[in-house]
Amino acid sequence: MKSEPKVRASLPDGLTADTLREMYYRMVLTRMCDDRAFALNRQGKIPFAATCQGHEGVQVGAAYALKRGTDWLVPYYRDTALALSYGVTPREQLMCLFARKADIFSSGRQFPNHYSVPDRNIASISSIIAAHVTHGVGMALAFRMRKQPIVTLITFGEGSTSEGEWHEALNFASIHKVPAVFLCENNEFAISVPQKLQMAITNVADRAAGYGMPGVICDGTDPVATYTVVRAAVERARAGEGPTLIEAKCYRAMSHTSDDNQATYRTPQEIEALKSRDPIPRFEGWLKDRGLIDDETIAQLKKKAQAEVDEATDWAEQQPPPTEEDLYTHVYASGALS
Amino acid sequence: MKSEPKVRASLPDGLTADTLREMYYRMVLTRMCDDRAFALNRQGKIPFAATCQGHEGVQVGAAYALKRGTDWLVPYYRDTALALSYGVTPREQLMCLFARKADIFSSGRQFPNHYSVPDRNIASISSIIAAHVTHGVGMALAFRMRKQPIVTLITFGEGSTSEGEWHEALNFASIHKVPAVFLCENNEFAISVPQKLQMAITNVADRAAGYGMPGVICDGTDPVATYTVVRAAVERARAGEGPTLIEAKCYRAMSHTSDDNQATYRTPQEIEALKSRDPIPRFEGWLKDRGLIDDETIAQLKKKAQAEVDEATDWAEQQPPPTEEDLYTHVYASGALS
Amino acid sequence: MAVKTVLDGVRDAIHDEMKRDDRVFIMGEDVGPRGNVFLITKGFLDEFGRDRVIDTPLAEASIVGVAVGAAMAGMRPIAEIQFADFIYPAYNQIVGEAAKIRYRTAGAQTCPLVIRTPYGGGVRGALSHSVSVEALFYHVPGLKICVPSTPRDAQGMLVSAIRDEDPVLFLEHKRTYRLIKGEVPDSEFTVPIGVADVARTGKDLSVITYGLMRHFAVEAAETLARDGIDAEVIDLRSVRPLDRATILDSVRKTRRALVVHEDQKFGGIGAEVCAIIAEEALFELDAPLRRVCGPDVPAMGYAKEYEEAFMPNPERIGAAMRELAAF
Amino acid sequence: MAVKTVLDGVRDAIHDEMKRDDRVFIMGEDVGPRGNVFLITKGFLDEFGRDRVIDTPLAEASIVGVAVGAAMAGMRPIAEIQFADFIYPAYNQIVGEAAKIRYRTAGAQTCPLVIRTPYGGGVRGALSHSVSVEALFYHVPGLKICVPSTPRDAQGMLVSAIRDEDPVLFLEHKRTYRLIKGEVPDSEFTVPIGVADVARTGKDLSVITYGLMRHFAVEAAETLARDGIDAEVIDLRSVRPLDRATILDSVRKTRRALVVHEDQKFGGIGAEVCAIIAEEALFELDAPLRRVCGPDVPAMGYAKEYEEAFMPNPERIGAAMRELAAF
Ligand SMILES: Cc1ncc(C[n+]2csc(CCOP(=O)(O)OP(=O)(O)O)c2C)c(N)n1
Ligand SMILES: Cc1ncc(C[n+]2csc(CCOP(=O)(O)OP(=O)(O)O)c2C)c(N)n1
Ligand SMILES: [Mg+2]
Ligand SMILES: [Mg+2]
Repeated sequence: MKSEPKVRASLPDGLTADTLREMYYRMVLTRMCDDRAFALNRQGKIPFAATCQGHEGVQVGAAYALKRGTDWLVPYYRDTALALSYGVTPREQLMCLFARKADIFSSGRQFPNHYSVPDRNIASISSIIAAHVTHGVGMALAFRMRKQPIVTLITFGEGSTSEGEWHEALNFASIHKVPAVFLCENNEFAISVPQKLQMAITNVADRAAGYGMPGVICDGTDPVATYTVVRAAVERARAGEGPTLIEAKCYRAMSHTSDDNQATYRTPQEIEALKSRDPIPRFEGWLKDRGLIDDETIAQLKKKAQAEVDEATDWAEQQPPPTEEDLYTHVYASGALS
Repeated sequence: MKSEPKVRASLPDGLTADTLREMYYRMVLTRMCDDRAFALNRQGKIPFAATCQGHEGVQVGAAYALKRGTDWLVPYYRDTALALSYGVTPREQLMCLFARKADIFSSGRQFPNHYSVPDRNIASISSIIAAHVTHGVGMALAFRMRKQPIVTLITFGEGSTSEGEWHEALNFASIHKVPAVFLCENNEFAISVPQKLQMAITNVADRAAGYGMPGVICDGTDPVATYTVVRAAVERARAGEGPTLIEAKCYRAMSHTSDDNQATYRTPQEIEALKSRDPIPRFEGWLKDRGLIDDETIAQLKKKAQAEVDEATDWAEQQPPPTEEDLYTHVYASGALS
Repeated sequence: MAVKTVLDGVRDAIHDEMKRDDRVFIMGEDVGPRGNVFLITKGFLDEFGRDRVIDTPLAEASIVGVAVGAAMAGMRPIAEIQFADFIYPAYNQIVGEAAKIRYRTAGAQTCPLVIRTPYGGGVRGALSHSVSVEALFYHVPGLKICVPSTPRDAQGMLVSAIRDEDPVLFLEHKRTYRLIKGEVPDSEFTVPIGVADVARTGKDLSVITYGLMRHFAVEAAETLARDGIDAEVIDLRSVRPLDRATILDSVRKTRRALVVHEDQKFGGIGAEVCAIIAEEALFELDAPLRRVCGPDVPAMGYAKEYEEAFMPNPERIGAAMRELAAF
Repeated sequence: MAVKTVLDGVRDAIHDEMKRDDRVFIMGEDVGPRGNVFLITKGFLDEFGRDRVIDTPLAEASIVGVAVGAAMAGMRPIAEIQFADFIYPAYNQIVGEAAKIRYRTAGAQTCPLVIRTPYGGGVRGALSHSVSVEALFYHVPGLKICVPSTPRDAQGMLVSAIRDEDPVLFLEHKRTYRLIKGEVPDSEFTVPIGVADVARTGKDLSVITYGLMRHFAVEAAETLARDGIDAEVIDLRSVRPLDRATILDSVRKTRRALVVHEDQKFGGIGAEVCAIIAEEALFELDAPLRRVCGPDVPAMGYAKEYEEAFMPNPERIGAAMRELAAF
């Protein structure tokens, strides 16, 4: 790596040039994992894939704002970049896509991206939207009770903020000032339902006032902008000042999942226009402007990411699936009962 | 009744002197019904009573802001004054307290004050807090679909605003601009839980911003103040401009219900201090100041109310209870099945 | 008669009732331009407009709760829950409210509401898109619960449900949507709620089932018939009300009963079916009762292996039938 | 041994476990200064402080959901639902989440949580303060459900529940709280979850029951004993896991079984009990199975007359026992 540029002094608080390049690498790696998942789906090798294209900025920014190894993450199903930036490996990601027995998230029981990686402080979630938000609050409450300096980051889409459980979670969190950060990845759609049919407001952050907590908006296609606001909220939470609701404005580049077809509810022009918001070339530009990366490094990183994803795919595909007996394990601590 | 005073011109829009005295009468009548319920409970004649003392102002004010015979009411269990001002008679109220077969609310099936008086546009509610709020929204939606110029008033306590269903109801209502008015009777307690442990905000009205609807605060011990804001919200709703959240600040004079004892969580001083907020003497003063009532009329109205409540009590007590066969009716339209 | 899929039947029922009765409307997630995730309401928005095809926020309690209110106010809402697994947040509105409105008002208010939702496994839906929910609701008086499994029943019963004066939980097995085809009358018709269908007449044993398993049971019965075992297959079609008479008549005739459902065994619909038989026809049995059901584990997993191990199939059903016939 | 009420047993279990293990805490509506609506947690706030005695907002989904999160993070929360009728809004958290966490993570995360709630009728609780909810949950693998009915069982099983590694729904019959008194060991003890109690030994018929009805069944059995009918009464104590062995041993001995529960009949716990007997011991029965249960109407009404007509009582139970013994 060549010598660091002069502009270094102007880097955002807490981010070194190396970290910024690492963040870029995570975005690229995620994109490749994402594309691979869809390719495998089209090949009929996996029945389902969710995408995070358009969300890489917010997710990578948020991940780096946490103290890895200390803080907990209660993510949602669109958080591939968040997970890959928080210790999940491409092999682990691919194992969950193939639903193999040794899949560390759920042993092939859950849809992809529903996690549980407790050794890296990532919680399990179900597919039931917003149900995990109270869990995050309860975890934060537990950490506070035990006087552990842990912050819990809880993520969700803007559609999820309509659920009653979301409301209850934010209300509880604010009353009890739990060390949590609520991060809304606003991509303007809940499957096909546009934001204006989900809520009569423009900014999800405006909901914060109803709970007596700060509501902050950031550009979710910009990892550095997201990093900055999440970091401030994490510090606030860690200082015992209570939770924050952050709304990261981003977008969903592809259909909701491999089961959806956004052409039924979005015009081709609309979909085309999204391309200009792609967080990866944007961040590339930002890094280049500051002399933090060059075309050669970019090409090198992309090659490395591709190799990682290829290797992980081949490896994961070879792993054995669960067997019939696996159906019956882990029902209760004491096994199966009835 | 003597001739009307000169100050008449300054009466609130839509309220005549007669109406104002009628409102006063409803407050007094309610108080007497309320006291009677508790007396009957102490005598062991009825197992349960809920009180609305401290809420008479908001309830009577709100009732008169509606167009009776047109607008619908989706009340909650503390709305004795609202119901008695919206067509429910003391006999009907006492019948429900005694759980008689001919109780028009529920034929003695539900706790007191859970209504259903469809011929006077009052909906049925369960005891499950906040579950009725979405019903009110659905009713308003139905009226709008049918192009009927009906406004639906939905009431609840401040504690109820913590429930997820409350959030979902307000969100839906605002997106679809249904002709509804949400009225929070904030008495600062949910049974024993003070407002600061229910929410991290001072004003429930602040929650309105999260739904993109106006939030208005009024003095809920003042029937005229409440009337004025509810009326404006009703007009707004009727004009198709969407719902409003109103917070009427009032207080709960007595224990939550006959099963509660507020001495376990409120100091005697606190309870004593509430007396100065009693809406009845306050409104009496307001009327007197404007020359709309005098001591003689007051005494007369109180006597009349007492007679009404006495007669209703005696009558209701004599009515027959349900029988064993009544247990099996109205399970399905076609009777009982299984 | 036209040949349709179950999905066609569901769509046509909703469509025709919306045309017939302007009190009928549909609300749910993605029912608008998307036309529902299975494309059931495709084109409805254009035909019926935004007032009657309502894309709701992502909030199930309010999908049902708003529909309950509309029903109380005289409409005939169809509330769609995108997948049965997401019905839990609406449980209060269904069990605590809708099912009790008639009773709690002594008939003064009613709740003519249909709550439709796709359920069941076999489509790689994993842990939260595969559940069978009927047993979580069938204990609730005031509710009706339909579990049709043929295009004709799906269409005819859904029409009945929409016209019913009481709340109906209408469960559509998502694996049957495109898999199961069959003839459906061209002119208006209804299939009553509460009447089982004898899917196959037989004399050696009775298989009592519903949903996707009806088809597997019939398939197994046809295989057994080649070996001279003649099974009767009863498709319950609704689990509340339950058609006790058809169950008991069949069991009294065959003297052997097997209950089959995909849903987990413990506390499932089969429990009540067995209890009714044991109360009413115990001495008319020549063999113990038997159940072939989903296993008592929390859910169907994502991997194909979990799904296959969880769901009863024609082979497993056939094996149990053979054993029972031989008892 | 001290004589206590069921309420004392519940209170002492919570209290002693909170003293023993600082991971245990309680959260719910009015558990703070009010000391719970039945005064179960009276004095706890002073003793354990606001961190461990949490007055929650009026929001059941979050009471359970926050507790689930705390359990996942290593605590041992006790989530209180003020009345069982208010558990519906938390249904998703219990059925969709808590019950599945161990399974969905293949054991990597767990949810050692107790959800306590008073249930049942007989206290003029009317339509929304009288429900029995066990049948709405007992179909759910991953959950355990306790229904103790004596002070000793209430205390001992609640301690077991708090120490359990899995989510336990702990149902306390509110009529038993002050009505039922009994001896309870002074020193620390537990009662295991999943083992029925033979409340009365007998040889002529088996009454299988739980909750308040245990006491009514024993009362009825004592009355019948005077006429030479010797009934065995099994108190299930937990309905998931269900103690199949004790049920089957008893039925094999007496050859006659009556299931009694206050909860509605159709799809109630009795359905599964009957199904198990009919699968396992059909040819050992001398009489059809019978159930005496609450009626299949939506709820218990407020008027005394509804309550009395709804709830089984010793007379009705005794009459059914007599009939069955005479069969
Ligand atoms: C309780 C529940 N209801 C519905 C669904 C189906 N569903 C899955 S994702 C989704 C949209 C979520 O939108 P949003 O929260 O904005 O997140 P995004 O997918 O846009 O990132 C819906 C409706 C679900 N999984 N859970
Ligand atoms: C879902 C549900 N949870 C709990 C209760 C018990 N409960 C009845 S009233 C009440 C307090 C309500 O407070 P608020 O909404 O402020 O109304 P208020 O009684 O003060 O008028 C509670 C907790 C209930 N009835 N329903
Ligand atoms: Mg979104
Ligand atoms: Mg209050």
